[in-house]
Amino acid sequence: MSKHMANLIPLKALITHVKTETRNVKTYYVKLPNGVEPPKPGQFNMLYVHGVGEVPISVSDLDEKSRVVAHTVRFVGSVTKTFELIREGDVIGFRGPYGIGWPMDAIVGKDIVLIAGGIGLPPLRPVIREVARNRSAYGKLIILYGTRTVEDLLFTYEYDYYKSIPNTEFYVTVDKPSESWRSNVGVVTNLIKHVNIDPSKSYAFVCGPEMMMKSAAQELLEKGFKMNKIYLSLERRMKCGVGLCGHCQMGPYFVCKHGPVFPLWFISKYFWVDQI
Amino acid sequence: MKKLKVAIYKFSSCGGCQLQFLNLEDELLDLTSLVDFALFYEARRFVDLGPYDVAFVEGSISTPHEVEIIKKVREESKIVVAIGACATSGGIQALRNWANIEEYKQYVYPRPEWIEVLKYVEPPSKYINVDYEIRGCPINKEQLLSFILQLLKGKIPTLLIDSVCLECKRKGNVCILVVRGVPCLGPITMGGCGALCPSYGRSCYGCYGPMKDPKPEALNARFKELGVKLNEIKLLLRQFTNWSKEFRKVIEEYE
Amino acid sequence: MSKVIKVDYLARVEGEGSLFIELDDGSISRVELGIFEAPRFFEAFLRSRKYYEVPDITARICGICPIAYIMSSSRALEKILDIEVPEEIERLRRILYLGEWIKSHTLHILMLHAPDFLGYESVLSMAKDYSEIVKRGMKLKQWGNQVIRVIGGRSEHPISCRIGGFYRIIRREELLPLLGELSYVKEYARQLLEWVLKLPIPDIKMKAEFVSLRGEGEYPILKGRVVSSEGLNISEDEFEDNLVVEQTRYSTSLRYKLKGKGCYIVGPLARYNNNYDLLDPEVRSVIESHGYGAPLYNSFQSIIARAAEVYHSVLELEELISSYREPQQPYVKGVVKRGIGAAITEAPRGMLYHRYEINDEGYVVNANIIPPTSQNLASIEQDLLALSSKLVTLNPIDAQRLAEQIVRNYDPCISCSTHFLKIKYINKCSYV
Amino acid sequence: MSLTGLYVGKADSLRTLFSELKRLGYVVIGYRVVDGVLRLGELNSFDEFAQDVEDVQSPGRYLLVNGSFYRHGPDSPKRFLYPPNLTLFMVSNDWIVSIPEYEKHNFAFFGLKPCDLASIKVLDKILLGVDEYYTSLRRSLVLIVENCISPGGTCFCSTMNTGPRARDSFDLAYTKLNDRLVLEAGSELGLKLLNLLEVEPIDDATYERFRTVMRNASEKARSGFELNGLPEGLELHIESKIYKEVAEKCLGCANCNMVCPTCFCFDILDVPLINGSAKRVRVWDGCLNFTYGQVAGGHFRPDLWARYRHFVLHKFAYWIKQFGTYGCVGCGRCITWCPTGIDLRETVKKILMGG
Ligand SMILES: Cc1cc2nc3c(=O)[nH]c(=O)nc-3n(C[C@H](O)[C@H](O)[C@H](O)COP(=O)(O)OP(=O)(O)OC[C@H]3O[C@@H](n4cnc5c(N)ncnc54)[C@H](O)[C@@H]3O)c2cc1C
Ligand code: SF4
Ligand code: SF4
Ligand code: SF4
Repeated sequence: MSKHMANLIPLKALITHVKTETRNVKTYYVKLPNGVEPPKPGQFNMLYVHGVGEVPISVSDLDEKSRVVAHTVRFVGSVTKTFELIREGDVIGFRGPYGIGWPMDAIVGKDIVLIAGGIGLPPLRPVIREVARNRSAYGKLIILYGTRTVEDLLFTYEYDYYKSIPNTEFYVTVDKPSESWRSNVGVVTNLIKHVNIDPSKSYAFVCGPEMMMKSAAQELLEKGFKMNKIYLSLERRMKCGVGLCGHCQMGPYFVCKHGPVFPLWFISKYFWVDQI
Repeated sequence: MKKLKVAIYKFSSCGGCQLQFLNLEDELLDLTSLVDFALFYEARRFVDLGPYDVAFVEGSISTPHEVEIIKKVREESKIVVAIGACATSGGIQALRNWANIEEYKQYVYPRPEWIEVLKYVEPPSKYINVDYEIRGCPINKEQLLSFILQLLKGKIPTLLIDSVCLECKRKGNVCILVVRGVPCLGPITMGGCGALCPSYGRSCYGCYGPMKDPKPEALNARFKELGVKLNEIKLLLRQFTNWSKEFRKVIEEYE
Repeated sequence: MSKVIKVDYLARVEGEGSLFIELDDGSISRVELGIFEAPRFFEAFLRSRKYYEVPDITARICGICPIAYIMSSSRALEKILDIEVPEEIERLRRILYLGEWIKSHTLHILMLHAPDFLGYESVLSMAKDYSEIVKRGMKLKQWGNQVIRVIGGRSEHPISCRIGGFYRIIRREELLPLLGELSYVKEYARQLLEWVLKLPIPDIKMKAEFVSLRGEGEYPILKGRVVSSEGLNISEDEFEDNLVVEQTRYSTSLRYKLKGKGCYIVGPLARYNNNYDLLDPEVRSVIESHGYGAPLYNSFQSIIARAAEVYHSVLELEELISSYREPQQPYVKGVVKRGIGAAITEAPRGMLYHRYEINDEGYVVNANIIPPTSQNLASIEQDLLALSSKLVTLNPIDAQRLAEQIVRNYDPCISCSTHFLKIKYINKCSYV
Repeated sequence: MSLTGLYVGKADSLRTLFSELKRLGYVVIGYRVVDGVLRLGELNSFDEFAQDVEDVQSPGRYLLVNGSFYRHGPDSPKRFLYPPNLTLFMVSNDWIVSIPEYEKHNFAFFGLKPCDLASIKVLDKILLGVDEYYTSLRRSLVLIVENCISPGGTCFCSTMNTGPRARDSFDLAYTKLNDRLVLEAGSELGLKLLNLLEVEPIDDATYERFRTVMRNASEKARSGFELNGLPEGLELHIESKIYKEVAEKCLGCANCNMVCPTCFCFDILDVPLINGSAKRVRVWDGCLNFTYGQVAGGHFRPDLWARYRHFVLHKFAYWIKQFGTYGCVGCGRCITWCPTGIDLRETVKKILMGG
């Protein structure tokens, strides 16, 4: 069997655990099927629900030893809504890992600013984990995270841990605060201005809705970041994950195989163009 | 799996859409183990009172009495699915919306004064919030089955919303518009029928209603270039889904 | 003592109706067959449509027998346009129409009517005890639908028919696969007839005038003279002149009677009685071997006529399909000119009359449609009245069931009738 | 590449060729007249092969008349090699995945035009060795190509460098010169086939005629724009207002995508079945469809002009970067089969002129 056909056939994978995050987000812990290589931060897998459909979902955590990956899924559409019914012990279809992830080699010894909006945090979480694990290998870590409401904040139980990582700053903000909210208010990109970072020896990783990424990129450029130091994880419609179905094109790039993580300089010609 | 408790209602219509349930000859008996047809007057006397998981609603709303009932349907059903051209756009009987109803009553009935109807025939969505639409005059049973099976899987059911042309070409039909130069509504009509008409050598007459984001003005401009008279273009759009928002707009422009 | 049987939402008739029977001291004082069907004004909006649109539009009057509407309207208009369809097209129409008979009749027999005879609330519960016959009936119905689908594209509101014939030539190799299933379909049709002949049928004689087309050498569907058991014999063009139309206050639905005579019955039983000699001999021999024959005056026996017509249709289709020749042209063109044309064809539930007047540009200026159910309505109420003495002796549940069964004897296709109206809204299935 | 150079043979050599392919067990696919158009389909006998017809093509119109020379119809080899509907797999209710057994065919395309040959070359770059279905058919594919002596009203193969004469990748190519054929073989199999025919090396006079005919043909199949600098030119005018102008006429019906011999995008349909199993089906999709760029809670190209722009830029600019070739072969199908007759050639010209 040749590559492509083989790749559109899902492998069976076991759900080892399901964790509720928010009212419409859950994290699914999936045992990697035999022969599948462990994904790298920023990569994604295609998850198939029996008879329902298949969706691209980023890796939000990985335990190499037990070969369990985490996928944090927000229930938004026809396929993702059925994830609500998935329970521990269920079987799911699995293909992956796909795509090019975050440039972990490039950031060794550098300061890093992670900017996440909404469901954009899960793909960045493995980066945080890696930095924490090899803390001395990297410079300062700044995490900026924003969601629409307080209820949408993900992984709140980990925030103390993020803050406890040495040489790390963690800021959250929400667009529409609740009454008891005591932290930042407004869109996450507003925070960029205020962080203390030297663009010449730093990298910025951004993940979130396209509009948010556009303004994040704008802010970072204004702050003095060069385009080759800004990395974005793009999102498009995807049906195959291997650069064949065509849907994920952004200009000449197939987001699934040339990305989803792109350095800004690489896509800058198209990134700003309306409805490209 | 919990059985879906289903109610099937009929308003102003021909009954052809709900008949598609009974047309699922191969599947009907299996389906009854997944679906509980709690209210289905076309098929059974027994009625299991609501609330229902899903109400399939056929037909348009054309009398004051129907307005009452459709509101009740909404109240007692978790999901309301409009089936067919009548329930999604008013159907053929909405043609009376373009005329004087009093004159119509006199034409058809010896005692017109006994006739009590609303001024306009409307789809249920005019009065209540409708969750899903299955298009067609009538709907096709494959789509119906697929819809139900998707629901049973907990999925937000998806059906085709792009053009009939898409299905026409996939199927390998010859384009009637291009080859014969006669008007075809395929390019602005929602797929789902499997490009039935072009497969039988006739142009699409739009019984699935407007597709997502249709461009009727652009198509009409082409019809005019092909020599089709304005009145005939009007008649074309003014068929089974004449009261749909998108078609109505253009027809009104031509009035 | 006065009691009222109200059956709201008369189930298992296509379309929806309600029945209101008032019993006063042992006899029925009032019968109202009310129909929730909202008026749809077909005749009114047909005016100002082009003649070629009429078959597709009128098909939407009824989802159970659209082909009948297509055929009656096409034939009426073809008369105006001076179109004589060639033999091959006529045959193909007959094939299509017989497909509709099979589908409509099996639907009615098994899914709607038989549960009455055997005391089930629906086919869904009947299927538990009679799974074999139900399954076979479904196959039969499916085959009928398949006949329609092959020729018409879909089984409801087929899309291939047009004035003068069909939009494209239906090829022989498209039809022939239908014969592949024929051996079991024939078997099932015979079994269905035998099963129906063995049903417990209430033994009641009712006097009625049975009106139908009379076939010319073959069982009537697409044309024929209008005849009756009481000696009526007229052409379809004279039919309308022989009718009176009524709209009554209590039910406000249009109903038709024969001028100077009163109510009459159309439908399978009428066809059967008037054309018994034209049924396939094989069908007659099955009927006769069960001690039945013709005429049958008991409207409960309409189920027999239906089953007989199903078996007959299957047998005739075998012959028609195997001898099918493709026409030279898919359709015949006519001359558009001013004129009036009327036609009757035999819908599954009885004679369906259409009359149109068009102008020089081919726009419809007048239309009249008389569906079978409006013609039977008066007879249904009369039957109910006639059985009143029996109804009152029954317990409420059984009385309701019997009353419904009487209505269903006529297979009333309520959406068929462009003239049925709601009369009263009464609460759910209550027995007062 | 031509292995042989040009030879001359009799017109009825085609019949011999046809029988030989049949004898070798190939399913021979060529243009036949069906319902007033040329359709690609299996030819059971040589007489079914379209001979005395000509297709008159113009933007949005297609007409078949008597004549001696045809181009093509709505079908392209894509329909056979990359079918519009393909079940990828079935999965039972207890999660057993099965892949359908695809029928193995040995296809021989007979009388294919150079643009369609070129389209196979384009598909090769995308699918060969990647898509199993395509690859298995492609490996045994035989290509008999008819050069175009008279390109049609929507053809622009000269511009795209794909015709009107096929230069390589065929097994056998022939050109009709009145009652004779000019033939050349492009593969071992082509050589064998040529060997069966009565041919002789081309003489000077015939060669001159051949050259003139081909030169004239080539002149006819120009679009009015040049390939030189095309991708850069289009990207330079990525914000061109022409896209919006064209979108006024565009219906978003995706007929252009469907008839294009190289459009390869697909959608996947999930079909749950009553017995609890399910299948996944691959179907043709196209960038003009509304749903193409739709995502949960949003849309990347909600406006038609943006979808149309993607089509143009993909064909003439992105494709080069993705696959090292243009995505357009100049067959003109998208122009002919566009219900409103939008002319891709005009669009490109206008954009390049800075509109
Ligand atoms: C590289 C990548 C990583 C992602 N990571 C995550 C993640 O970690 N967590 C998470 O919750 N979501 C993630 N998404 C988004 C997620 O894939 C979509 O929310 C999901 O596909 C929506 O599918 P649906 O069927 O529920 O929605 P519908 O709107 O019903 O979509 C129907 C189909 O369209 C396609 N589609 C629709 N929206 C998208 C989309 N945004 N992206 C890709 N395909 C789409 C899918 O094939 C889907 O099945 C990611 C998307 C991409 C491209
Ligand atoms: S949509 Fe058409 S088929 Fe369905 S009920 Fe209405 S008229 Fe009948
Ligand atoms: S025949 Fe009609 S539906 Fe089919 S492609 Fe042509 S325009 Fe579209
Ligand atoms: S883009 Fe148009 S001209 Fe080019 S190959 Fe596709 S269909 Fe042919």
